[in-house]
Amino acid sequence: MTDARNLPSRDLSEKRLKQRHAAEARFKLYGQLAIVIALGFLVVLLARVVQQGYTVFWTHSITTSVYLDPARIDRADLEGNNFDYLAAQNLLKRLKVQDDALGLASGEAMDLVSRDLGYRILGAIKDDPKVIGTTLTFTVPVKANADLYYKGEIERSTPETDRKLSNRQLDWLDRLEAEGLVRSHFNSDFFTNSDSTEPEQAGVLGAVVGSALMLLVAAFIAVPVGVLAAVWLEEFAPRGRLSGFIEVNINNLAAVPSIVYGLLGLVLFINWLGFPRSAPLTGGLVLALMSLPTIIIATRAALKAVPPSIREAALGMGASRTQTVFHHVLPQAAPGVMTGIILSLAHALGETAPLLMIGMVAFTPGLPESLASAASVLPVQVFIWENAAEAAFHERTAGAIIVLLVFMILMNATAVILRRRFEKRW
Amino acid sequence: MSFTLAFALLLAFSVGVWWLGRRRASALAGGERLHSLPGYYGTWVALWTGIPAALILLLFLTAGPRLGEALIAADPPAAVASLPSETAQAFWNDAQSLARGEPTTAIQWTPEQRAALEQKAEQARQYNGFSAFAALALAGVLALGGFLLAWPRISPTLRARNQVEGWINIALMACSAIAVLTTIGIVASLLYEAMRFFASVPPLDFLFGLQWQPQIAMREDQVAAKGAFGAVPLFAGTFLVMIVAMCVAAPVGLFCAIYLSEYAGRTTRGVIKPLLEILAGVPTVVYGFFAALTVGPLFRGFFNWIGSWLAEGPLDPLGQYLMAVQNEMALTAGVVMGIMLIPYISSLSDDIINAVPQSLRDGSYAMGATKSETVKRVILPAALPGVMGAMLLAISRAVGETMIVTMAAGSQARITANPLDSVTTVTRQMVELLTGDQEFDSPRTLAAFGLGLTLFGVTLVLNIIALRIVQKYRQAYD
Amino acid sequence: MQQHIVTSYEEELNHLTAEVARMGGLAEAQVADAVNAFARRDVALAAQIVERDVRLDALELEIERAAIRLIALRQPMAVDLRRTVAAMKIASNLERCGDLAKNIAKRSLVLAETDPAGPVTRSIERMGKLVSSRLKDVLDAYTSSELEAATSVWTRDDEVDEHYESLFRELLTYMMGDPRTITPGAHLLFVAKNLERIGDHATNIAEIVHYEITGEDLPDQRPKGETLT
Amino acid sequence: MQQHIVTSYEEELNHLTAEVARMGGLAEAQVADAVNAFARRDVALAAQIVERDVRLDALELEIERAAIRLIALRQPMAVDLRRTVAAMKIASNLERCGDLAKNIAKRSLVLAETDPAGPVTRSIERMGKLVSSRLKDVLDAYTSSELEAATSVWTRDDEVDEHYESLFRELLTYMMGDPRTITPGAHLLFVAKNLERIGDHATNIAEIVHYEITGEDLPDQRPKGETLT
Amino acid sequence: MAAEGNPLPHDTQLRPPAVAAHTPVANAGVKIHCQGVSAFYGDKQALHDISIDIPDRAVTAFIGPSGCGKSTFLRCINRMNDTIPGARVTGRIEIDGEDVNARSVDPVVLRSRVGMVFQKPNPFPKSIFENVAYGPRIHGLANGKAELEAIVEASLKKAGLWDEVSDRLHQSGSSLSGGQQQRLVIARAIAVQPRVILMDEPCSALDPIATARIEELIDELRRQYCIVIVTHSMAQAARVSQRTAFFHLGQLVEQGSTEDIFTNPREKRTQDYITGRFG
Amino acid sequence: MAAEGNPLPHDTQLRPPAVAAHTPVANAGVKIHCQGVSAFYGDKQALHDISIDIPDRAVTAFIGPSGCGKSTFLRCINRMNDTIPGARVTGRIEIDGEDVNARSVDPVVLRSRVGMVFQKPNPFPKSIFENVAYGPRIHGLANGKAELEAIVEASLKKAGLWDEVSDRLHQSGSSLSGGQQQRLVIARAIAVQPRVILMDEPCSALDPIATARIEELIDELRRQYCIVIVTHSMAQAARVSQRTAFFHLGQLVEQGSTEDIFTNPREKRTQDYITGRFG
Ligand SMILES: Nc1ncnc2c1ncn2[C@@H]1O[C@H](COP(=O)(O)OP(=O)(O)OP(=O)(O)O)[C@@H](O)[C@H]1O
Ligand SMILES: Nc1ncnc2c1ncn2[C@@H]1O[C@H](COP(=O)(O)OP(=O)(O)OP(=O)(O)O)[C@@H](O)[C@H]1O
Ligand SMILES: [Mg+2]
Ligand SMILES: [Mg+2]
Ligand SMILES: O=P([O-])([O-])[O-]
Repeated sequence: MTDARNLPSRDLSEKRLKQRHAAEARFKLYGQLAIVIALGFLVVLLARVVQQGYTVFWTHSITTSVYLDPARIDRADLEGNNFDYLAAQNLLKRLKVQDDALGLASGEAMDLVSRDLGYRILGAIKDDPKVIGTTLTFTVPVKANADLYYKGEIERSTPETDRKLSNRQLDWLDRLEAEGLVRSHFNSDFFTNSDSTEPEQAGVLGAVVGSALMLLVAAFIAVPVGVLAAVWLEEFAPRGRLSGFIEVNINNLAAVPSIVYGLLGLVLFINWLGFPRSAPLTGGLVLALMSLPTIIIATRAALKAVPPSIREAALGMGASRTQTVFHHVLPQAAPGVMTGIILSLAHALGETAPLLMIGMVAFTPGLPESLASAASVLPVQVFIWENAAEAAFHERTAGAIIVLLVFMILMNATAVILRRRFEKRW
Repeated sequence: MSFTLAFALLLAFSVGVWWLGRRRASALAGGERLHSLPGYYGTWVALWTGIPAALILLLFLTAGPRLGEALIAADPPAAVASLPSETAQAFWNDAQSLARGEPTTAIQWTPEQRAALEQKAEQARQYNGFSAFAALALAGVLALGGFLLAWPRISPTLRARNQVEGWINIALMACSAIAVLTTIGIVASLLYEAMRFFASVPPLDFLFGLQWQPQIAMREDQVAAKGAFGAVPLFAGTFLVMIVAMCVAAPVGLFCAIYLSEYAGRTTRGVIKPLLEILAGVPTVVYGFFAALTVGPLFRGFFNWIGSWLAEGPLDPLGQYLMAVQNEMALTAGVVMGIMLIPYISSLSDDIINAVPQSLRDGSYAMGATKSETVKRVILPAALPGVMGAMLLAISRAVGETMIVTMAAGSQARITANPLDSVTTVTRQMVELLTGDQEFDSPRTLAAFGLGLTLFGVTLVLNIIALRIVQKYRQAYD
Repeated sequence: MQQHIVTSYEEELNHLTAEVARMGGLAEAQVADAVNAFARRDVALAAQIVERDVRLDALELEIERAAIRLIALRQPMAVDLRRTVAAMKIASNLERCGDLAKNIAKRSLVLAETDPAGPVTRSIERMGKLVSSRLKDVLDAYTSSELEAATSVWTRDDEVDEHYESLFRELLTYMMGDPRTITPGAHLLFVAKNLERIGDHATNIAEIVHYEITGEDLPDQRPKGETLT
Repeated sequence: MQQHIVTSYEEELNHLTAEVARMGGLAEAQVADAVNAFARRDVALAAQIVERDVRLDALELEIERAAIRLIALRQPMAVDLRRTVAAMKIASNLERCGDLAKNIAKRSLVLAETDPAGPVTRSIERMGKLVSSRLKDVLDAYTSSELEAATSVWTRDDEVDEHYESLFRELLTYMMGDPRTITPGAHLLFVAKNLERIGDHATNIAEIVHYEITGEDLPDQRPKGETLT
Repeated sequence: MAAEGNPLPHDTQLRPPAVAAHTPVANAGVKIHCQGVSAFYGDKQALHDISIDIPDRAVTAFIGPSGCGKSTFLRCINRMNDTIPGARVTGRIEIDGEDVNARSVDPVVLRSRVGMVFQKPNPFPKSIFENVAYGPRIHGLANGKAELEAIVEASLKKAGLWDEVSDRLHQSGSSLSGGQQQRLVIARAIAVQPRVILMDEPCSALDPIATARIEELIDELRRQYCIVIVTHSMAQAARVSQRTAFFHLGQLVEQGSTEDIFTNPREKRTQDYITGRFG
Repeated sequence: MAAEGNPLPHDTQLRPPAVAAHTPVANAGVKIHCQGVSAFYGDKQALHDISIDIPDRAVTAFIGPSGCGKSTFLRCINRMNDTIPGARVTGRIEIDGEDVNARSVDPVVLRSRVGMVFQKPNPFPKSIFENVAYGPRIHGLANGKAELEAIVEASLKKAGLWDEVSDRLHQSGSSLSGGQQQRLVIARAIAVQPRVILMDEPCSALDPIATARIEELIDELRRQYCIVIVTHSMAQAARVSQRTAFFHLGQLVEQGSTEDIFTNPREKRTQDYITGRFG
C-alpha cells in the first residue's frame, strides 16, 4: 500500500467511473425506450380503432314522403309488394328525375335508402289499411354507402369504377342534402339493433346481450367452483403427490390455448352431451372451464398472500380449519380474489377462438330468447364484421371494438381500483 | 316447474329445520356444555334434511328424461322399426315433444306412424308423470326421514361442527375435482376424435408430412392422399410467427419490467402499469383487426415502396419480390402478436424481479454499485430462471394464439423462414377446418382434432418446463 | 427515580436494600448492646449478643447471594448495579461490625469476672456511644440515600481515632499502675480497638454510599485516622 | 474450561484474575516483609512497607471497578459471575491484609526504639511465617483453581488461632514481668492480633475460592478459631 | 362493570373430575407432564425423548441454541404440530393428567385450553374488540352482547391494555404499536380462559421497552396461569421465569430453578451455553 | 499467498491531501464529523440537529428506543437515504474532513468507502467467491484474476470466514448458516477497502452463538476500521463498543465512552433507558 499506487489507480477509477455512469444512463434509456414502444403501440392501436370507428356513432337519415298508390299495391299479398321500389320512384319524382324504361334509375335510387323503408311502409299499412292512397312521410336511415359518402369516406375524386356509388347517385345525394331532406344525428340504431345483413341496420345489441348472458353463465359456474377449489387446494388438501398433481394440472390448464377449450366444448358439450350450438349456455360453459384455472390460481395467490401468522393465530385460538379459513383467511383475501375474478372474466369477455369452435359464427339477427337459443357475442361479432365484404362493415367493426374495449376497460379499472383500495402491506 | 317448486320447498324446509335445530341446541346449552355452537347443530340437521333429497331431485332431473327415453324406446312400434335411423330419431324426439306439449318437427308422419306417435307420447307422458311424482315423493321421504333421523341425535356430545365441516370439505374437494375433470375431458375428447382422424391418416404422415392440403380430402371418393395432411408446414408457420413475436416482445417486455420495478417512481409506475394492463386486456380479436386493417397494409405499403425503389436497379429481383408482398404475412402476425405479448412478459418478469428481496438491492447499493450494475449483476442473475420461465410461457401462448393469425397470417401452408411470406399456422387451420359445415366423419373436420391434440401436447410440454422453472426459482426466496 | 417497567425487578432491588437496612439495624443494635453490656457488666446481655451474631452472618450470606442472583438474572446497569454491589459490600462491612461487637461482648464476659475499671470503662463507653451513633448515622444516610449525611460521617472519622488514641494511652497508664490489671487491660485495649474498627467500618460504609449515589469515589486524602496506637 | 466465543471477554476475565493474583503477590510480600522487618527490627524495610501500601489500595479499587465494569458490559453468568464477584471480594480481603501488614510495620518502627523482646519476638515471627505461608497457599489455590488446596487452608485455620492464643498468654506474662514492657507489650499484642486477622483473611479467601469453583458455600461449622483472647 | 373474570362461564372439559388416581404427576403443582416425548419431521428427529414436568402458576422458560427444538416442543403441547405435514409426535404429554394426544381429545378444544402467543404479534385484521371477542364467540363462551363485552374488558384488563385502548376498541388491531399488539394477542388468548399459555419468542420482534412491558405482563399473569416461554435471550429467561429448561440438539439437557441454572448449572453444556462458550 | 491487503490498490478520493486547515475536527482520531444533521421523511423530521464525532479505529454504538432515528442517522452517513423517495438530509457530515453531501461527491464512490451491513444477512444469490469479488469487480480494484483471488482471500480471512469456507468458495452464499452469511456480508464490505463500516442491527436476526461470533469479529475489525453499529441490545452495545451514543425521539441525548454510559451516565434519560425505567 504505497503512495506510489495512489495516483494511477485514482485516474483509472475516475475513468472507470465515467464509463460506469455512461453505462447507467444507457441502460436507463433502454428501459424508457421499451416503455415508450409499449405505450406507443397502445396509443396507435387505440387511435386506429377510434379513428376507424368513431364515425359509426352518427349516421344520416333521409325524410321522404311516399304516395301509397292504391293501384300499385296488391292488397291480397301485402308482403309481396315491393315498397322499396315504390319509395324509390317517389324519391326520383321528388328529384324530378325521369326513370328509364328498365327502371335502372329507380334501382339506383333504391340503393340510397335503407331497406327499412319498405318494412316501415308495410308496417304502416298493416296497422291501418286505410292509409293506402294517402301520402305518408318517413324518416329512415340512408343506405350505408350513402352514409359513407356523407361522412366523406367515399369521395367523388375516386374514379367512378372504383367506388360503390355512381356519379348520378352522388348527384342525387348532393341534391337531397341541399334540399334539407338529409339530416345527420346520433346513431342510436347501432345500440338498439342486432346484427343484420344490411350494414346500416346492423347493431351491437344482440351481441352485447349475448355476451352478457354468456358471461353470467360463466361467472355463475366458474366463480364459486374456482374459489372453493382454490380454498380446498390451498387450505385443506393434504400436501402430497395428489395435490402436487392437481397443482401442476391447474397451472397447465391455465396455459392451454383457448382454442383447445373450443374443441373440448365442441366435442364434449355439443357432440356428446347434446347442448345447443351457438348458445350462450354452451359458450358460457366453455368460458367457465377456461377461466376456472385462472380464477383458481388468482384465488390461491390471494390466499397465499394472507400471512401464515393469521392462520396460526386462529388455529392457536382453537378455531377449526374451516373456521380459520372462512372467518379470517378468505375475507382477508377477498379483494385479491375479486380482482382475479374480474380480470379473468374480462379476459373471457374478449375471448373469440373457442366460441368459433362451438359455432358462434352463425349469423344471428335479433336477441337471444333463452340461454339455449342461438346468440352472437361481441368479439365474434367483431370477427364476423371484419370478414364481411362491405366497406361499411369495417366502420361497424371498429365501432363494436370500441364498445368491447369500453366494457373491458371498465372491468379492468374496477379491478385496479379494488386492488388499490385494499392493497395491504403485511 | 314442479321441480323448481320442489327445490324451493326443500330449501324452505331446510331453513326451518336449521332454525329448529339451532333452537334445540341452544336450549340444551343451558344444562351441559355443547360440543359446538348451536348454529352448527342447526346446519347439521339441515344438511341431513336437504342434501339427500336435493341429490335425488338432481338425479331425476338429469338422468330421468334419458331413462324415460330409453324405457319407451325399449319396444319400438312396428311403424318405426322400418324407418331409417335419422327419421327414427326424429320420431322419438317428436314423441317426447308431444308428451311435453311442445311443437313437433315438420315431418309429416303417416297415419299409423301418427298413431304410434300418439301412443308413445302417452307412454312418455305417463312415465314423466310417474317419474316426477316418484322423484318428488322420494325427495319428500328423504327430507323428512333425514330430519327425523338426525333430530333425536342432537345432544351436547354430538360433534356437529366436525360433521358439518366434513360436508364442507367434501364440497370443496368436488370443486377441485372439476379442474382435474376438465383436463381429462380435454384429453379424452381430443384423443377420441383424433383417433378417428388417425384411423384414416397415419399419425406419422400427419406429424412429418410436408404437404398440407386438406381440401383434397373433401372429395369422398379420394381417400386422404398421402401428404395432404402433413402438419409440418403449419408448425413451421407457427414457429416463424412465434419467433417474430418473441423478437418484439422479449426485449421490450423485459426492459419494461426492469424500468418499472427499478427506475420508475411510484407515480410513474402507478400510471404506466394500468396502461400496460390495458394492453394486456385488449381482446385478441382486436389485435387481429389491428393487424389485418392497420399493420398489414402499413407493412405492405412500406415493403412495396422499398420494392418500387429497388426495382429495375441492381437488386431488381428483390425489388420485384418486395413489390409483390401482400397484407397477410408472418411479419404482420408476428409483430402484432409481439405487441400482445409485451404486457404478458413484462408483468410476469415484473413479478419475478419484485420477488428479488429488497435486501439484495440494498446490499448492492451499499457496495457502491450503480442501478444498472445492480440490475445486471444481482437482480437479473437472481431472477434469470424465472424470466426464462416467463419467456417460455409467452412462447406457449404465442403458439396457441388464434385470432391474430386467423385474421392476419394467411392461409398458404408453406415451410419458409422469410417473415414477409404469407404462412399459415396450426390454430388458423383449426379455425378454418371447423367453421362452416362440420361433418364429423370427414377427415377434413377431424384433422382439426389431430392438430388440436398436437398443439395441446406441445404447449403442455412447454408449460410444464416453464412452470417447473418458475416454481423452483420462486422457492429460492421462500 | 422512576420505577422500573418490570415491577418485580424494582421489588427485588428494594428488597435487597431493605435487607441491608435490616441488617444495619441489627448490627447497630449489636454494637449498642455490646457497649451497654460492657459498661453495665451485663453478662446475660453479652451472652445474648454472642448468640445473636449468627443472624448477622446468615443475613450477610443471604444479601450476597441475593445480589449475585440479581446480577445474574436482571443484568443491572449503572445506578442499579452500583446499588447491588454496594449492598453486597455494606453487608460485608456490617458483618464485620457484628463480629467486632460479638468480640466486645465476649471480652465483657471475661471482664465481668475481674474488678471494674471505673473511669477507663466510662471512657470506653463514651467511645462506644460515639461509634454507635456514627454507625446509625451512616445507615440512615444509606436508607435515605442522603449524600451529605454520608460524607459527614466520613469526614468525622478522625474524632473516633482521637478518642481511641487517648484511650490507648489511658489504658497503658492504667495497666502500668497495677500488674494485676494487665490481663483485663489487654482485653480493654482490644475492646477499644474493636470500637475503633467499627468506626472504620462506618466510614467504609459512608464511602460505599457515596459511590452508590454518585458513581464516583471519595477523594483519596481522607482525614486518615489510622494510627500506630 | 472452554474459551469464550468473544475472546475480549475471555481476556477481560483473565485480566481480572491476573490482577487479583498480582495483588495477592503484593499482599503476600507485604505480610512477609512486615514479619521480617518486625523480627529483624529493620526500620528501613518497615518504612518501605508503609509506603508501598497505597499500591494495594489502588489495586483494590482498580479490581473492584474492573469487576463492576465487567458485570455492566459483559453480563457474566454462572461461573464467570462467581469469578468476578470472587475477584472483588478477594481484593477487599487482600487490601485488609495489606493494611494489617502496614500496621505491623508501623508498630515495628515503634518497637525498634524499645528493647528487643527476645523469645516473644521469635514466637511472633514464627506465627508470622505460618500466616504468610497460609496466605501464599490460598493464593496459589486461587490462581490454579485448586479446590483441595483452598479447603486445606480453610481447615487448618485453627492452627493460627492456637498459635495466637499461646502468644497472647506469653505476652501477658511478658508484660507482667516488667511494667516498662507494657507499652511495647501492647504493640506486640496488636502485632499478634494482626497476624491472626491475616490468617482469618486467608481463610476467608479460601472460602471465596471454594464458592467460586463450586458455586456452593463451605459448611457453617468451620473449625472456628476466633477466641476472646 | 362486572368483576374481572366473573361473568366467564367455566368449563372443565380438559380437567379431570378430581386428581385422578392414575395421574403420574410428581407433585401437586404440576400442570403439564411430559414423558418420553419425541418429535419427527419426516425422517428427521427433532426431539429426543423429552421428559419434563411443568408447574402451574409459574413461568417456565425454554432456552437453547437455534434449531434445538424449543419451538417444536412448545407446539407439541397444543398440537400445533398437527398442522405441519409430515410432523409426528410420540410419547405422552398430559395436561392436568389428560393425554393431549388421546383420540378423544379434539385439538380444537385443546387449543382453546392452551393459548399460544407467537414471535411476531399477529392480531387479526379486525377491530381490537373483535380480536378479543373472536375466541369467546367461536367457543360460545358468552350469552349475549353484555357478557361478551365483559369478557373483552376483563381480558384486556388482565393483559394491561385496557387503559390504553378502552376509548378506541373499534379501531383496527393493526393500528397499535408492536408491543401493544403483542399484549392484544395475549388478551385474545386469555379471553378463552386457557389453562396454559405458550409463548414462542414473544418479544423477539419488540424493542427493549415493549419487551420490558411484556415481561412485566408475564410476571403478572403467572399468578393465574401456567406459562411456558421460549426465548433466545438468556437474560429474558433469567428475568421472567421461575424454572428454566435448556435444550440442545433436540435433547433436554438440564432443567431446574432459574436461579440454579443461571448461577450454578449442573451440566457442563448448560454452563457453556449460558456463559457464551459454545460451539 | 499474497500478504493480506497488500495487492489492494489504495486511493484517496475521500481523504484530504493532508490534514486540511479548515477541517473542524476535534482531535486527530476523529473519522466522521457530524454537525447539526437533521433528516426528514417528507414533512416528518426524523433527526434533530445531531452533532457527533465518531473516532477511527473504534466501535461506536448507537442505542435508543425503536424509531428514535438510529438507522436514519446511519444511512445519512453513506447516503443510503438518497434511495428513499422523500428523504432529505441537512447539516454537515464529514468523513476524513470531506463533506459527504457535497456536489462533488459521487454517492457510488462514497458507498464504496463506507461499507454497510444490514440487519438480515443478505448475501447475493451467487457463489461465496462471487459475493466477495462483486465489489472489487464493479469498482475495478483488481487487475486480473490472481489479484481478485488475493482480495477475496484477504477479505474472507479478515472476516474470520476463510477457514470455514476456503474449500467451498464456489458454493452458493445462501448455503451458509445465518451467522456465516453475516460474516460473508462483512467480508464483502471489507473487500472494497472501506474506511468506515456501518452496521444496522447486524445480529438481531442471529442466535446468541452466531451473535457472539460476530461480536468477536467486530472486536477484531475495530483495530483497522471505524465501525458504527446500531443495536437494540444494550448488552451488545456495552460489549462491543468503545463509545456509545444514545438517541431518543430523533435527538442525540448523550454520547461518551461506553463505560461511562453504562456505569454512570450523565443524563437522566440515558440512565432511565439503560436501567429499564422508560416510558
Ligand atoms: N416444518 C419443519 N419441517 C422440517 N424440519 C423442521 C420443521 N420445523 C423445524 N424443523 C427442524 O426441527 C429442528 C427443531 O426446530 P425448532 O423450530 O423447534 O427449533 P427452535 O429451537 O425453535 O429454533 P429457533 O430458536 O431457531 O426458533 C430444527 O433442526 C429444524 O430444522
Ligand atoms: N422510509 C420512511 N418513510 C417515512 N418515515 C420513516 C421512514 N423510515 C423511517 N421513518 C421514520 O423515521 C423515524 C426514525 O426511524 P429509524 O428507522 O431511523 O428508527 P430506528 O431508531 O432505526 O428504529 P428501529 O430501532 O426500530 O430500527 C421513525 O419515526 C420512523 O417512523
Ligand atoms: Mg423457534
Ligand atoms: Mg432501525
Ligand atoms: O479484619 P478487620 O476487622 O481488621 O477489618
